[in-house]
Amino acid sequence: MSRIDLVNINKKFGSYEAIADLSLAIDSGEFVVFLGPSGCGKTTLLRMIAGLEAVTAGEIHIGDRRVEHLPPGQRGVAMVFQSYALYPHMTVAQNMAFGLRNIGTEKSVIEAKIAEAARILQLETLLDRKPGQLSGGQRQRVAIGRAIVKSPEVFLFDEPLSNLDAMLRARTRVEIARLHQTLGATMVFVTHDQIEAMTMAQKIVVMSNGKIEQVGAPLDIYRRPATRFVASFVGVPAMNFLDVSNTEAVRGKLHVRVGETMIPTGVPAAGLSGPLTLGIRPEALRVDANGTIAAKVDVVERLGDKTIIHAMLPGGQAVVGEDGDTSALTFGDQVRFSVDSARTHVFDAAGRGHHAEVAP
Amino acid sequence: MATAGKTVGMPLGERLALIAVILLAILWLLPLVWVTGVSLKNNTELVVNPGAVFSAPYTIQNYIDLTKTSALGTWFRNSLIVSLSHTVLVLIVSCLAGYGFARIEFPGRNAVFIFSLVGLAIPGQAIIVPLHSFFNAFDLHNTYAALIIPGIATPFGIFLMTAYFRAIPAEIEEAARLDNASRFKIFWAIALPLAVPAMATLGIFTFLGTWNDYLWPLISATRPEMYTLTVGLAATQTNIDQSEGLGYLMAQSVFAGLPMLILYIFFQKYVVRAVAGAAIR
Amino acid sequence: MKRLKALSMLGIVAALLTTTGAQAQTEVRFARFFGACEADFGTNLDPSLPSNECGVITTLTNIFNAENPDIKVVPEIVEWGPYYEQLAGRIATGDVPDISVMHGDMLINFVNRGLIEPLDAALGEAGIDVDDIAEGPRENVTIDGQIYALPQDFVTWLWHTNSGLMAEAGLGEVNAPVYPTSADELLAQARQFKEATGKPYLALTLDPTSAARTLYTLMLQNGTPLFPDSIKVIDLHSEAAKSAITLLKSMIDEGLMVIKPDWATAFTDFSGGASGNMLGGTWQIGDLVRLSEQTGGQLDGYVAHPFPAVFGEPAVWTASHSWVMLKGGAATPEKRAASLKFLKFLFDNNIHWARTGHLPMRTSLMTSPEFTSMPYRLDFASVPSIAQHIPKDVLQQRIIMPFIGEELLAIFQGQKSMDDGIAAAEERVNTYLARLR
Amino acid sequence: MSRTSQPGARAPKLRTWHWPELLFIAPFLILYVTFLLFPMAWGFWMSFNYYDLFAGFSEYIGLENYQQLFADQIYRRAVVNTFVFVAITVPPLVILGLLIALVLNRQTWWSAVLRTLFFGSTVLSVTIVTLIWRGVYLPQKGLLDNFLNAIGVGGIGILQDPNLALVGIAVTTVWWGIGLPMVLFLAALQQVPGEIYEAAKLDNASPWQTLWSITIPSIWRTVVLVIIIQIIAHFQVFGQINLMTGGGPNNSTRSMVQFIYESGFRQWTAGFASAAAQVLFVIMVIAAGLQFWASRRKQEF
Repeated sequence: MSRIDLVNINKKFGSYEAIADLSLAIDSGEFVVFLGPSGCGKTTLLRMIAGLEAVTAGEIHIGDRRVEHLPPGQRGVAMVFQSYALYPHMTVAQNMAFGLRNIGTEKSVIEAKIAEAARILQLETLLDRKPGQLSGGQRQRVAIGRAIVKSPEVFLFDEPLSNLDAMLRARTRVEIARLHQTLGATMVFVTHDQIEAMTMAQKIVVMSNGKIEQVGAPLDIYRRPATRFVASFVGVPAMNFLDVSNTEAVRGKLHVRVGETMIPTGVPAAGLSGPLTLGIRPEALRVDANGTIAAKVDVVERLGDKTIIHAMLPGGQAVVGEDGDTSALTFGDQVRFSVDSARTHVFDAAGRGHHAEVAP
Repeated sequence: MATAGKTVGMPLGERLALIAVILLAILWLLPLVWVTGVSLKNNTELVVNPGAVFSAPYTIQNYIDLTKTSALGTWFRNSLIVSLSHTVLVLIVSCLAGYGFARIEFPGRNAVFIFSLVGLAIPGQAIIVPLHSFFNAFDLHNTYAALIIPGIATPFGIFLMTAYFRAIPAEIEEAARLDNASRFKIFWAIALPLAVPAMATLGIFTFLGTWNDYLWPLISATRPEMYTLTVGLAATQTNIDQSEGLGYLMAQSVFAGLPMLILYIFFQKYVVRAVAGAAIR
Repeated sequence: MKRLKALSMLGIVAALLTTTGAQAQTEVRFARFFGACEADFGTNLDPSLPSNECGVITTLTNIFNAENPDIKVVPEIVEWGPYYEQLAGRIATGDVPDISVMHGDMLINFVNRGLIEPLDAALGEAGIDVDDIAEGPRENVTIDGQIYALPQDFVTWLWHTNSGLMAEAGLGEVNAPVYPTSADELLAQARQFKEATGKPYLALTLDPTSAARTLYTLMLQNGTPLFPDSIKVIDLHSEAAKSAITLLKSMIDEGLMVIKPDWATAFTDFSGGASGNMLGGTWQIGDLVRLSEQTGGQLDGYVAHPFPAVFGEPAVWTASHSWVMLKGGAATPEKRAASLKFLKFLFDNNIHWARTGHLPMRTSLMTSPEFTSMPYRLDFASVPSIAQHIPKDVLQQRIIMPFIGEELLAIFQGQKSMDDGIAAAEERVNTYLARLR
Repeated sequence: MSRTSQPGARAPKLRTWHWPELLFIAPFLILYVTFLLFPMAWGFWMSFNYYDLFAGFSEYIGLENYQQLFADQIYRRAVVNTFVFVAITVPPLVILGLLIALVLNRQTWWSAVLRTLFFGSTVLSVTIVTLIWRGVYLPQKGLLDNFLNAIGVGGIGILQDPNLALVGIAVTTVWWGIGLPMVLFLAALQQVPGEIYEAAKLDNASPWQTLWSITIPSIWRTVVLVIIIQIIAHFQVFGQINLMTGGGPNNSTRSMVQFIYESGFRQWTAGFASAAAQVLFVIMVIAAGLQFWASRRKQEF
């Protein structure tokens, strides 16, 4: 269990700058998720922590040690790869023992550790199998087991769930979260899936183009996205962005004109000017016969507990809203939406977010 | 398998092709049968009567004679030593270098790699004269070393192994690095076991090539006790024009060919897979 | 498990690598061709049993080893095809045998490179009477006044004759055939034979060397040299050469002479009575004797006779086998003594070599009853006086004779005109000899 | 942020490689330079010398070896023979190999047996193969002449006939070498996805059309590969020729490598042989370039 500090990290591949001057602190025992689209630099960052990639400039500290010059094996980290990277020619037990044997761990200790990991991960019956004889979920657990036996200071996960089917993914999320509670270790988890990030992380680091967009607790990220990028990346279906043609302040709050409609928001009006964009998550845009926004139904997605409505504004802009589970809307219907102004967002010209909700 | 096991209701063209192949197979088999027949005939009878092989009496005298002359056994042993050692060394050198080219990011790697592949264009036959002088200078002819060493550094082997090591997912190796494995440990414990199919291909090609090599042992091994099987058998062939001991010669060829055939029949699954492996990449 | 297997494999290889025999006796390494025939003669000690080169030399070696328990002559047998390449290779690599067989015609190539020890002193040491060696073979191994080899025999070109068939055609009696003494007589007798039997008179084998020896013999009889001006330039444009080629070609065209595709066929056909005579060498006599006895009758009255003088004075192509001691061989006094003892033994037992068909090189043996009583040889006593070697200082005779022969065969078979063939042969030989230093 | 970077004090870098790791490629490079490149260079130098292999005598003579070489009728004939040999050996190897592979590409016991048979001859060494086939071709006594006599054609002595000898050696070579192309084709055929054939069937393609417009194009890259491998291999033909005919009759079978061997090791003119070897090298470089080009353009086939 150690904290991790990244100081002014820079990474260039040739002339291409993958990560530019990034600093980040991760507390001991924290579960941190690097979230971002592919190519945003999150995996590169993780690999630099692991020592699989050299930093071009900057420092990496794990615990009290400065490690950016140390080879991977000496950094006290364990990593679970996207493809699991199990040694195909070794049995499950051998896979887990390999790292320990390499540092000269005593045989009895190795066996004890494997037994313990196998118990935690329910791998007892599989220890003599080779990876080729295992299912995807089992391989995934072996990969985690291989990390556990080393009792590392830091666990690194590189999109470890992306090769699992939806059901298994959901279950493994829970298992990893539980594991974190059991072990209490520092864990860094890379993913492009915001659900994974939201469900597991204590702290999410949203990245884009080699830069950190926002660091924060999951709900904070969701409710108060620092930038338009974060807002668009987090949340499914994605936030609606509507161009604002005009604004006025009403009792200190901003009202914005979208098309022909004036929409009240909960965002404080002070200091906001220039071209703005209104952000409304679908769950804040509810079907309501008395609603202010008129639209025409395009596609109806029935999820059982609720209904997602894809609709078209008179100006031709698509929006996504929600209706109750028994919605009767179908294609071509006229519909009206009401906006929950307490959950609106406004983004200024620089993409910075301003929120109706205040920080807790 | 597109046409798995459907012989019934086969179209005419396919049927003709099948018949052609069966005829070819008979043509392929005939020389072997005939040679076996000749090896079972009395030598004098063969000189006098051209068609002797088609009628009794048959005898195994030639094979008995064969066991009395020990040279064939020596040549066989030499071939085995040379082919096995050469193959093992080719595998060691090619695997090491192939791994090096695939995974170690030293500066100038690509240039050195291309430099190494230039040798693909040098036919072994084109350098026998200087190679002979070279081994001469070190007094190495008529030694196993001379028979084994040339061709250990084979650009083909480097090409094959490098390609194969490159195809092994980098993540597996990275996992090993995180597991505190040294570079050599990674090579030995991780990469090498995973490269066994490519090693089989290279090994079988190399073994067959060395076993069948004729020109180099012909000029390097000049003492009968250093002959390999190919050279030894070649030496005895000069008698065939006199057809003196034709049956004996053929018994020799049967005797010398049999071990490889048996070995092949036992391991053919691997041999064929290995050879095919070279083509698919 | 796997590692264990690999280890035991290595162990086997190591064991194989280190097996060597114990060496108590003085070993004489004896490089030779003549073939291997341990199967038939591996333990034979009776010199009268074998009838071919391989059998005789194997038996002689056995006897010597039996008589001299302190010496072990180890034959290192190479087939004649690659023999010289390999011998040269062995010298180059310093792996020099103690005694080696060498065709007399190859000697110059080794002597020029300083690879052979002169033997004058050694022969005296061994107690070999040099004066008993016939002049031709001795002269052939004498270079710059020094003897470089101990000759073993006369090898000559001759006719194998089916005297039974010849008698049928009115050409002499069984075992006493009549041979032509001129080209005209040759044609006349050949036609007579063909008329009477319907078979060709003469058989030649499709073997370049055979063709070249035949032409060379005819040119010798005519007295026209193959190397008129220089040992580096052949001349086949001489009248003698052309008329000899014309004679042979006309016999072929007329069906009086046939070309057999290989020696196997030639042997089979001749022993089956397919032709009156077959062109061949002394080394085949033993085998033909055996064949004629085994086949029972078809080869009725087999005899061998020196190449008839159909083109002038009697003369015949000749070569000799000889024994040499290469520089670097027999390096210790013991080895040298043992080697010389073996040479002396071969000299003393020269008569047994004659069983193969070759003529002994010891003048004293030519008239001995042991030799003259050997069957099937007609008029062999004349050979030493008519035998002629190719000039001994012509380099690489074993390379150039096939060049000539290949072109001759192309002419005989109608693949080339005579002029083209002659020109090609001259160019090939002369450019090759010119290339040599 | 608990720490800040100190620009002055640069920590050691994470090394991606270490000097000792060059030991991986060192054995290869040393052996490669010593036993391949150096002899190649030495051979090149030798070709400008009169060089007597066994006396060790050497003298610089400039381009004389090359002049003699190009003027040498036998050498020119050897070059022609080699090209002819390649031209009559490679097509049957490729066509028969493909035919056999197409027919035997099925999982039945008999096709397994036949595959074994066709590849079996390939594992025999050249001396055994030539021993067998010299026996087959023996005039009168051989299998071939026995057969020809039986059907009343009469023996032909194929290796003794300058017009047929090279064909005879080519037949032997095809018998010996068919295994490799067959296996390569089989491997390629098994890579062709079965759905393509099912699609072709749905499109009502005849077997013939399927062969020409589906199968052959699918394995075209392998076909090209096999052709080039075979060309390169057979340009270097030596063993069969040296053992079966020694270059005769009437120079009709002498190959380029046979010429190198003879002039270097039988006739003792190693410099001249080296010059001949350089020519072979040039041809091989062209062939190798062709292979490289073909493998680079794989997607077009």
